[in-house]
Order: sequence, then structure tokens, then C-alpha cells
Amino acid sequence: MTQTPSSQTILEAFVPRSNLQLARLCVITVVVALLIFGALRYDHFLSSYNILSFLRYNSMFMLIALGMALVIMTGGIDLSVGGTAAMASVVAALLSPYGWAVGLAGGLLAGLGVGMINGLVVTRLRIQPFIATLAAMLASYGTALLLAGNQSVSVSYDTAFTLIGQDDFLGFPIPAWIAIAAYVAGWVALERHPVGRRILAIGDGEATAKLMGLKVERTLFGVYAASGLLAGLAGVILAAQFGAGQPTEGVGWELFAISSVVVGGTVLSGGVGSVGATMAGALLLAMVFNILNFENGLGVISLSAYWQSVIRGAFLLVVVVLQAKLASARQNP
Amino acid sequence: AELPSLKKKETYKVGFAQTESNNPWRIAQTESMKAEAAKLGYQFVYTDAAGSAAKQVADVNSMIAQGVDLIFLAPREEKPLIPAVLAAKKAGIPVILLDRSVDPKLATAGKDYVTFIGSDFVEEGKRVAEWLVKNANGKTKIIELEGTTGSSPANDRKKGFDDAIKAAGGFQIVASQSGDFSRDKGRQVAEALLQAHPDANIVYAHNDEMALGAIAALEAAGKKPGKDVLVLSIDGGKEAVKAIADGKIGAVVECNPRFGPIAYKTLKRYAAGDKIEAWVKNTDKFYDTANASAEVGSAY
Amino acid sequence: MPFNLASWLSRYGTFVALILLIVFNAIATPNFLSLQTFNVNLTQVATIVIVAVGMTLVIATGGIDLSVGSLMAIAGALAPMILQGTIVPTVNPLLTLPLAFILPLIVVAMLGWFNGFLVTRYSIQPIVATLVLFTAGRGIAQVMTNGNLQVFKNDAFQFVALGYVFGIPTQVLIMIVVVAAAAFLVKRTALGRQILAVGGNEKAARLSGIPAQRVKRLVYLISGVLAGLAGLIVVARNSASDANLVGLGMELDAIAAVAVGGTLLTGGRANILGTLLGACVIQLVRYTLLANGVPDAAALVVKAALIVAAVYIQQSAGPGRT
Amino acid sequence: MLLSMKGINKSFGDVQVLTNAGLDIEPGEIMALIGQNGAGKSTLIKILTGAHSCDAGTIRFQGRDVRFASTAESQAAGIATIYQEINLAQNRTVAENIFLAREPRRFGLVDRARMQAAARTVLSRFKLDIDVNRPLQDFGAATRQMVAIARGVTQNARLLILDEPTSSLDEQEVEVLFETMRTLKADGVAAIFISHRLDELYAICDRVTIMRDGRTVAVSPMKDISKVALVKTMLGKELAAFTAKKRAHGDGDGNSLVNVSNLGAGVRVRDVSLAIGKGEIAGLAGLLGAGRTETARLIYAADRKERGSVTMAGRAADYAAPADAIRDGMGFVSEDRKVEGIVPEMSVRENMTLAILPRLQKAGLVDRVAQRGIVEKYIQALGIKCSSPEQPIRELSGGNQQKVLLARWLCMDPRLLIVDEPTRGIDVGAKAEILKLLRGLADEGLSVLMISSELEELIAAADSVTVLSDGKSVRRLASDEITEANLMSAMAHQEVTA
Ligand SMILES: Nc1ncnc2c1ncn2[C@@H]1O[C@H](COP(=O)(O)OP(=O)(O)OP(=O)(O)O)[C@@H](O)[C@H]1O
Ligand SMILES: Nc1ncnc2c1ncn2[C@@H]1O[C@H](COP(=O)(O)OP(=O)(O)OP(=O)(O)O)[C@@H](O)[C@H]1O
Ligand SMILES: [Mg+2]
Ligand SMILES: [Mg+2]
Repeated sequence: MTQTPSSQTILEAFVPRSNLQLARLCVITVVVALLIFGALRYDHFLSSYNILSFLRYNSMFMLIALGMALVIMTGGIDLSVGGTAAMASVVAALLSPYGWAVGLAGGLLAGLGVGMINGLVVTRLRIQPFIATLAAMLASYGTALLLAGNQSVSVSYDTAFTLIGQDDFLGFPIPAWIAIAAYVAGWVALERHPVGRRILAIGDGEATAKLMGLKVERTLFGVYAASGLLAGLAGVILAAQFGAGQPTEGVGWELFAISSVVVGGTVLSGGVGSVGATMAGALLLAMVFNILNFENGLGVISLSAYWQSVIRGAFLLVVVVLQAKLASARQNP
Repeated sequence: AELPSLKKKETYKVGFAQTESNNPWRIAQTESMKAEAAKLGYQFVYTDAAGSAAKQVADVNSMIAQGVDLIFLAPREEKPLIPAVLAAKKAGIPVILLDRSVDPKLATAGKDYVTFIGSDFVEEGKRVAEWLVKNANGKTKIIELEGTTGSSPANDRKKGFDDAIKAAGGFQIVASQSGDFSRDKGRQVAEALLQAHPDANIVYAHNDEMALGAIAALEAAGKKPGKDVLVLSIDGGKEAVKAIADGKIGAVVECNPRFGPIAYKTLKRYAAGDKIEAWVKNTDKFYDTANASAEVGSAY
Repeated sequence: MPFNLASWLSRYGTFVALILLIVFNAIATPNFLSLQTFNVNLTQVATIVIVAVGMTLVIATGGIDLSVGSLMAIAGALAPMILQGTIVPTVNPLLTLPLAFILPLIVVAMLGWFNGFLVTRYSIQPIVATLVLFTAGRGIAQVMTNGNLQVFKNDAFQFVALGYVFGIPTQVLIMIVVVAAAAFLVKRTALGRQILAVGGNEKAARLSGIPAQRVKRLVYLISGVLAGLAGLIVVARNSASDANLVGLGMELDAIAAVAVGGTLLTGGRANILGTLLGACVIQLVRYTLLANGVPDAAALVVKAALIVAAVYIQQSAGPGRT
Repeated sequence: MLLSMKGINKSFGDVQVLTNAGLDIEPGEIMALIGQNGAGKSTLIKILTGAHSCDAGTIRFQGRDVRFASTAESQAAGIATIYQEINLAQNRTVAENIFLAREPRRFGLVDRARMQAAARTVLSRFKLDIDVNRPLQDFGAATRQMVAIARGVTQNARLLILDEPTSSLDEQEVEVLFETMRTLKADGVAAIFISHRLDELYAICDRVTIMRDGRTVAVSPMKDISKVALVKTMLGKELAAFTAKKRAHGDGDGNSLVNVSNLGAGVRVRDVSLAIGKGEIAGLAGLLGAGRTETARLIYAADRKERGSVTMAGRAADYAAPADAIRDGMGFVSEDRKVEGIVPEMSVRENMTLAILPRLQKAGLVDRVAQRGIVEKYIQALGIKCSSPEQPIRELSGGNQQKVLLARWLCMDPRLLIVDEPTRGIDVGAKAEILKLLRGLADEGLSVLMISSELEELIAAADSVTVLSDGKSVRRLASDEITEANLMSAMAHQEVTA
């Protein structure tokens, strides 16, 4: 950190200056490593079929991870994303006969609704996010089951609704386009728009942010609403891509999202975070699933589903410990 | 479009997209599929969707990417797995469905997939009800322990049973709650329901595990399972069949998880160019006091 | 001093909620007021309480433990394996029984310590640190048993769940002992004070000579042991151990019990009796919905609303507000 | 009249904090607001800005009756506030902190180039040349305080409120601040200035409002009230002034308790040697960032030392953790009460007995009788103002919190007490009490290492002073050499040689 300006080179840009940049570097390195590993080891790993279906499916997780990242940057958490997506998928499926736009809007509104309730419970009732969104998770699953009559609801194939999930645009899956658009918007909001500064300042300390004259409650409300909206969008894609609103889907999505966010270097206590690294984090974890499937296909060692969860746990462990080690190495060189 | 065909070969690379592995029934199914593949010398690609229909579609897609010859799919749900079936078809890979089917309105056997091998959950519930109607001995008040809310076996086993009971008349379902297909949850729910409805004298559980939990609950409440309260279930695992022999369970409809032999037999028939029927029915046994002791050994 | 409803409610809110539920049930639920009902509810709540007590201590240090359910599964998987002699050959049947208790508890104690190690050594945030074992722990239990159900019968072992001591079910007695010990720990011992200090201000605690890291590792270890104990009770109760399901979702029940009981998730406080009451409220809500035939889907919505309401009453005038 | 607050009442729970308090300010006037710790100054300010609501009273600002519901509203109405002990957003950059909530925009997005340039411009007015793109947490307390002030003055407010802005600033920095305040005053901006340093009030303020026990007891033009009268009104009694009689200490190494030689770690502490005699108050002086706190933390093993040695009573003091230092008879009162001192949710009792816990326990249990004895003794002895020992410490005023923290160590009966800025943010009355207390304890044999940025304090209380500059001990002043001139020249050491 005592570098003179003259020693600045292009390489300098790659030297991490903060833990966040370090985490980003770490996660990108691992993603690239996994890609190379997969490409060398498995035949069709980098086939366009695999890449495109990978993106089509994982766009849902990228969306909820983005919402989760925003919430976590404020120092909160949103456990309701899976339930919200499930409920939104049911609403979208139920409304899909009235046209793709109605289905889309319905799903989005359902998600937004849950997000707004979360926001209200957190800001007005001052209930801790963990509990507020835990309750919202239960309630949205309950509502989803009630609306769906305890079983999956078929979407309408007469309208264009399923195209939202199943079609391509310029040879690229529409869900992936949606996710990319959401991330671009998220990046602009966080890095370029004043609201991003507000989100991060709240994560730094809510009381302080309030004294600094920030509209803390409004921002928090907005962030939970955004997370709900993104989960709703994921729900719409869920319904459209699989042709059904699924009230029991989404279990464990919140943990996937939290892991992605953390692997992307966002700190759970708030105040620090990055949108791009969250996306890389989500891709990384999703790729682990994909690789496990391919590994099983090789037939060299047949991993039972149980070993897969052990491996996923171990992988998470390695990544976070690696990050922690690098961070402390950076601090005391 | 035509159903993709399967070349006749010495060995195949087959995919098996399992739904989940969190209960003995699924484990037995996977074991059977794997063991049979090993016996035949086939390459076996296995995925586990951990209870998520969406992940199962992704799993099927990764099998397609890996270029398997045929996919065995145990669809988690009727509707959401349609895209997987259609994607495989589009990629020229035949699909055989195991133990659950997909929505017949959206995909049909012989056109979109080869066939469905399995039993009929509605039928299972109905068979239990029919046995009950004959053997109730004046017992009428039923507690129903449902499977996981929203899952298709839970919905179908409920429908088959409830409809048949209603048609028979004279019975009353005093409570029907989910026990999540698990012994512990089934026991807890049974404990609560038995307290609230002490007059109940029949317990119908959607699987063995919950039935065994209910037996524990009955015993804790000082009631004699089989005598004071009649217990009925579906699955037919060894423990449950033994419980029939012990007089604790009245009757069990089998739902056999050993799909291996019939699955690969169907594959070979298809490769040989046979015309496959739309539904290859699994013949499910029925256990009650008449045959339980004799059959304990052969139950899965 | 004028009567202050808000502050009174925040102190006794959980208790009031419990009384209201009991009154409601006495009127609405058939056969509610019976000893057996009481018995059923107490035995069912025992494992949640035992786990939630450990969770309370972890939360008091400002942490959280998502791995409890998986640790229950591991302990629950080990005990029958020991009883059936699949891990350690049965040298002496007299030894098997204590081993079936002690070995699983030692294993989960080590895993709990490992959680604490990740939290203290690498400063990994507790949710993530314990997410590792949440994910991998159940997998380990499943791999050990190959996912198979283990059915067993051992009266001496199952005494923890099926026996009675002085007419009290053993698991209820264990629950009472655990609650009393933890309440005593928090209120009267130096360690309890240190736990709260670490959660309240770790830097200050360290500068005051409190071994903050050791204290943290210890509470995760305690949480692990209590989860393991609950796991043993569950499998003993069912005469069967299913690594796939033992303790599934327990972390959320336990955390909800802690929150409804009035302990803030931010650390620095631990209300053990509140946790007991909180768990009882959650159990009674569950019982009420079941006994009154509320369908599962609707029950979820009601449960959610009640959790929010209970926590809100709890903190409506509590010191959490500024 | 720019602002007029009248009849303000406020209670927290059962505690009445403000009773009929008031405050009037004319445009362009700088008003001093003083009172003992806990008199209610900060609370009054927070009511004005909308951070707290009041139970009764009226507020008129710029001719309108107002009652701000949030700080955002008061900011919009033209009131800029620099709160006491607030640290801004630590992870955000300096520029972002200055402009948070009112970023310059372009097409609705933050105009980062303009924001950074503007930040550099304001900071240069404060003679601060720092990288505005670095997170605030990379900077020291003084810099952070200056950033907070910069944030305040750039708000183009009609009224600027500064709640103890100078407690972590050195004299030059204070002068820079005053310069800015005078400029603003010339533009007609009014200010409320809260400080416990009376000289500063006389230097900059036009009038003074004095509060006592939640009431406004006097308002007077600054020049019409003498220091003595001011303090008397504020305390409600004569100040028992602290005029320590210093002991002529033989500096012989023979009876020194602690010897530090060539201590170092990282770049902040390079080479520090000092000795603390038995029963001596050893001062540690230096400019901000000279490495005083770091030195103390190394001695106490709060951080790990890399070079040099420390001995305590002749034996090597190579502790692994503060716990070892404590066992060896050390105590440490940190300069940052909020972050490193109090456990906010805990009661006065629990906070006070935190360090002594290991000694209070019998078979793992806390000996409650002994505990009560200690707590009562020190609440009495130090005159700690609290409603009961069970009151959460976060509800106490800063001065009283500090006394509790002192008691935390005094009850341990330590051999060496390290106090880092022990009187920061503490009123003149309490300050004198604390210094008297330390003196008394030293006379009974306690050794004290006192870090202070206030020269008068060192002059009045220390038996010897070691001066640090840039991480090195540059001079040791014996009792009779401790004068303002000597201290200043020693502290400026680096500038002279460099
Ligand atoms: N949130 C709170 N809850 C309860 N009591 C409080 C709270 N905030 C402040 N107090 C009490 O109000 C009184 C006034 O506090 P305040 O901070 O206004 O004092 P002050 O004059 O600013 O003192 P100092 O000079 O130490 O900053 C104190 O006795 C304090 O204990
Ligand atoms: N060169 C520097 N760059 C950034 N921060 C610095 C620098 N020097 C000092 N600081 C900050 O100044 C603060 C005070 O430093 P330190 O505690 O070592 O010295 P001190 O003389 O005790 O200062 P203080 O009077 O504030 O206690 C530290 O918190 C440190 O972060
Ligand atoms: Mg103040
Ligand atoms: Mg300092």
C-alpha cells in the first residue's frame, strides 16, 4: 500500500486493493479453473447444448442471488426467496391463459407483494429480517399450496407464456437475457446510482445512516421489495420454463443464494458487496452441480447423491476458508 | 414427429434421472436400476434431483449433453417434467418413465416418450379402501396420514382412497393431515390427532413409514394397533409386512421399487423393434394376514 | 410508577401468548384438557427445546447454528450402528450401551467445535460456517448409512425416549435438566457472563481478558452436543434412524423458538426460559392447527402470522427499540 | 431569531432527561452549549434534528413551528449536524461519506468525477490531502472527524450543529475548524458548538447556554461570564479544582515497575523505550497518529509485539493475550469507549465486574455478595450517576460510562493501569474527579500510564512524560521539565529534523 505512483502498471489494476476485490479475483479464478477442468475431463462439457441449458436453468438462481445480494448489503437477509418464487410461479401459471403479459405481470406482482410485506414487517414492525422473512417463507409456501390446490398448476400452452422460459433470442435463452438485464440494472443501481451508496451505507450501520439523513426505512423497504420482485421474476421463469406453477419448488434456494452472495465476497454483516461477483458466485456453485452430473456420467466413480452433498459442503468450505486466508494474508503481509 | 428410435447394441449408455434419495423406497429403486445395469454391463449415468422438479429437468439436459442412448426418468411431478421429455425427444433420445407419469394432455406414450412403467397411485388408494370396506368390522372413523403436501403420490393416494370410501358410504374421515412420508412426523401428527379424536379407530397412512409412526403413537396412547385401531398403509416394505404378521397392521398395498429388471427388459424390447404398450403395468402385491407371514421374506 | 402495558407485555409476552393459546384450545379443541394431551405436547416439544437452548447460547454470542439438524442426523445414525455392532465390534454388551450414547455425542461435540473453529480461526460468518455442515453433515450421515433406514430395538437405549422417571417421561426430564442448567449457566456463572459479553461487544470482552474465541468455540460445541442429544432421543423414540429425515428443518424451528422467546438474534442476550416458552408456543400452535383440522397449507400461513405477532409483542417495548 | 426551542421535555422510559429545556439562536451567531456529562445536550440536539421525538415543547426554526420527524427532514430544512461519537459509514469512501444522500448527479446517476473533485476541494480547505477514494476506515480518528465536519459544512445549512467535534482533534486541527466556522459565520450561518474544553468556547463562541440536569439554567454572552462563574453555573457548585501536588520522583530505574525498551511492531511503532515507576503517573504524549495507542496496546498484548522487550517488575512481560497481562496486574482503558469499552446491552454492574469475573467466581459461579460489594463501593467512590446498578450502560452519559470503565479496572487492584485519553469527552467536573482519583491511586502505589492529547492534563497530572513522534520515543521529560513549551517542541520533533 506504500506504492509510489511511478510503479503503477497495467498489472496494478489486477492487484486486489480490498477484500472485496480479492474475493472477486478468487471466485473468478475458481470459475475459470472449473471451466478448464470440465473442458479437459468431459467430452460435451463445453457443448453449446450444455452451456445454453445450463444458463437457461440457472438464470433463476442468478436472479434470486442478485436480490439476496442487495438485501445482504444492507445487513439483512431474505429467507423467503424460494417460497416467493414458488408462489409467483403458481400465480403466473394461473394467469397465463389470459396472455403472456398477464402471466408475467401476475408473477411479478406476487413477488413484489411478498417483498413489500417483508419490507413493511422489517421497517415498521422492526422485526429482525431473519425472522420476518422466515415467516414470509412459510406464508408464501402456504399461499402457493392454497392457490394451487396442493398440486402443480399447468400453464397455458395457447398463449406465448411458455416462450418466456423456453424460447431463444439471438440464439441465447430468454431467461438468460432476463438475468443479464437484471444484473446490468443491479450494477447500475449499486455502482452508479445514489441508491447504491445508500444501500451500502445502511449496511455499514443503520443508526449512523439514519443520523446522516438517509431515508433508511424507505431504502430498506425498496431493497426487500426488489428482492421479492426478482424472486417473482424467477418464479415466472420457473413456470414458463417447466410449464407449470410449482408450489413445492424453491426449497433451499435461499441457501443457494446466500452461498452465492458470500462466495462472491459480499459480507453478511452488510456494507460491502458487489453485483458482478455475486453473479460469478452463483455461476460457480451451479457449475459444481453440473460437473457432478458429468462426473457421474463418466462412470469412473459413481457418486451417490449423498456424496454430492458432502462434496458441495466441502467445496463451500474450501472457497470460504481460501478467501479468509487470502484476506488475512493481505492484511498482515 | 416420430419417437426417436434405439439402435440394437451390445451395450448402452443409459441415464437414470432419479427424483430424490431421501427415503428407503427411492433408495431401493436406485439400487435396483444400478444393479441391473451392472449385471447387463451397461454404462449407467445417474443424477439425483434432490426433490426439485426443475433440477430434474436440468439433470436430464445434462444427460442429453452427455449423449446417453436412453433416459429412464422417474418424474418428480406430472407437469414440470414435460420440457425434459420433449427436450430428449428433440435430441433424439428415447425416454422411459418410471413409477410416475407425466401429464397425458401434454405428452403421450408412443409419441413423445416410449412408455410409462409403474403402478397407479390412485389405484393403490382405492385397493386399500376396498379392503377396508370388506374388513372394517364396524369400525368407521378414519384418521388419514397424508404424504408430503403437494406431492403426486400424496394427492393420488388420497383421491383413490377418499373417493372409494365415499362411494362405499358409512365411513367418516375425521382428520386428514400431512405426516410428510416420515416416521417421526407421522408419529407426532398421529399423536396429536388421536388426542383430538379419541374415537377414531382406523388409521390410513400413505406410506409404511407413517404407518409405523402411527403404531408407535397408538402404543404410547395405550391403544392396541390392529385391535382397537386398524392400521392400513401402502408400500409393502419388509417392516410393514412383518407388522401385518404381528397383527399390528391390517393390510398393505405393495408399491414395488424394484424397477430394474422390467425397465431394462422394456429397453431391449424397444431396441428390438417391438411395439411397446403405453403403460407397462407393475403388478403390485397385496398383503394382509392371509399372506403376510409367508411373504415377509420376499418383501423388499 | 404507572403501569406500562408495553413493557409488561414485552417481559411476559411469550407467557401471555402461551396462556391465550391454552385458553383457546380449552374452548375450541376437543379433549384438550387431559393429561395425555399435556404429555403428547411435552414429549414432542422436548427435542426442539433441547436444540433451541444450544441455539440460544450460540445466538447470545452473536452467532447462529444452521447445522443442528444435520448433527442430529449424524448422532442419530451413529447410535444404532454402535448398538448393532457395525462400527465397533461388540466386545462387551455392557460397553455397547454407554458407547452408543457417548461416541455419537463426542462426534457431534467435535463437529460443533469445528463450527466454532471456522468462526473464530477464519472469522467466517456463522451462517456460512455452519452452512458447511448443514450441507455436508446430512450427507455424511447418509453416506454412513448408505441412506438406509436403520431399524433397531434396545430397551435400555430407548429409555431416553420411552422411559419414565418418577412418572415423568425421560425426554421431558432431560429437557427440564437442560433448561435449568442453561438458565443457571447464563444467570449465575462466570462463563454465562462471558458468553453475553462476547456477544455484546467482542472487542471489549477481549480487552477485559475474556478468552472470546474459546468461549465461542465452546458454545458451538455445546450446541452440537445438545443437537446430538436430541438426535439420540428422536431415533430412540422411533426405534428407527433415518439419516435423511432426522432433524430435518430443526434449525428453523429452533431459531423461531429463540426469537419468539425474546432473544434478539444480534447477540448479547440469552433468555433461556423465554426459549422454553417460545418452543412451547410453537408446539402448541402446531398442535392447535392439527387438532382442529386446519389443512397444512393454511397452517403454514397461520404459523407465519403467529410467529411475527409473537415476536412483535415480545419486542414492542423491549430494549431493542430506540 | 433563527431558532427558538422552548419548554422541551423528554424522558426515556422512567428517566426524565430534559425538563423545560430551551435554546435560542440568532442568525450568524455561534452558541456554546455546555453542561455536565448527562446534562442532556446531545438529547436536546437530537430532538432538534428529529433523531428523537420530544414529549412536550415547541421548536421554531426560521420563523416556522417545526417538529422534524427524521434527520432527513431537518437536513432538508437547512440544519447540518455533526453528531457526537458517530463514525459515518466506515466502508464507504471519503468522498461518498461527504456527499451521502446528496450526491451530485448526472442523468440521474452519481457524477463520480464531480463528487470526487468537490470532495478534494472541501478537504483542502481543512488542509487535508488524502485519497478521497479510500474507504473511511483506512483513516485515523482525527481524519474521520474532519471528514464528518467537511460533510457538515458542505451542506449549505443555515444552522450548523457540532456536538463535541474537537475531542479527537489536536490544536492545529481545531484552529482549522475554527477558521472555517468564522468563514461560515461571516456568511450568516449560525452554529451550536458543544465542547468540554472551555478555552475553545471562549475562542469561538458569542453566547453560551448552560444546562444542568436537563434544564437550561443560564444564557449569557460569552464575554460577560468568567470561567469560574461558568463552571459554577454548570456544576451547581464550586469546582474543586484539581491542583495536583506532584511528587518529586527519583527517576532511578531501580524502583521502576515497567520497563519498555526498543518496542516495535509494524510501521506504526518503530522504537519506543520508556519506564514507569512504582506509584508514578507516566504520561505519553505525541501528535495524533504518533503511535501512542499502538504502544499501549503492545504493552497490554492486545496486539502482538514484533521487536523489543517489556518487563514488569523485573520479569519479561511476553503475554500472549490481554488475559495474561491482566493476570499480571495490568488494566487498560481504551480510547474508544463505544467500540472497545462498554458492552452496551449489559448493566452497569455487569460491565464493571467484567474483568474481575475470574476472581469473583467460586466453583464457576459468580459470588454475588462480593459482586454487590464491589459495585456499590465504586458507584459511591466514583460518584457514578445511574438509576440503579442494573441500568444498561448504554443509557449512561459518556462521562459516567468512563467512570464505570475505570471502576472495571480499579476493582482489580492492578499494579499498572493504562488509560488512553481517559478524559476524552468528559466534562470539567468529572475530568477533575478522574484526575484526582488517578493521583490518589498513584499515591497508594498504583502505576499509571496516561495517554493524553491535552497538554494541561499532562502538565497537571503526570510525574514524567515520554514523548512519541512517528512511532519513536524522542524524549523523556522529568517532573520539573514538563512544561507546555517543552512538550510542544518535543512533539514537533519530527518536523524539526525532517
Ligand atoms: N436512549 C436512551 N435511553 C435512556 N436514557 C438515555 C438515552 N439516551 C440518553 N439517555 C440519558 O439521557 C441523559 C442525557 O444524555 P445526553 O447524551 O443528552 O447527555 P450529554 O449532555 O450529551 O452528555 P455528554 O457530555 O456526556 O455527551 C443521560 O443521563 C443519559 O443517560
Ligand atoms: N499514516 C496513517 N495513515 C492512516 N491512518 C493513520 C496513520 N497514522 C495514524 N493513523 C490513524 O490514527 C489513529 C491513531 O493512531 P495511534 O493510535 O497509533 O496513535 P495515537 O498517537 O495514539 O493517536 P490518538 O491520539 O488518535 O490516539 C489510528 O486509529 C490510525 O488508524
Ligand atoms: Mg453528548
Ligand atoms: Mg490513541
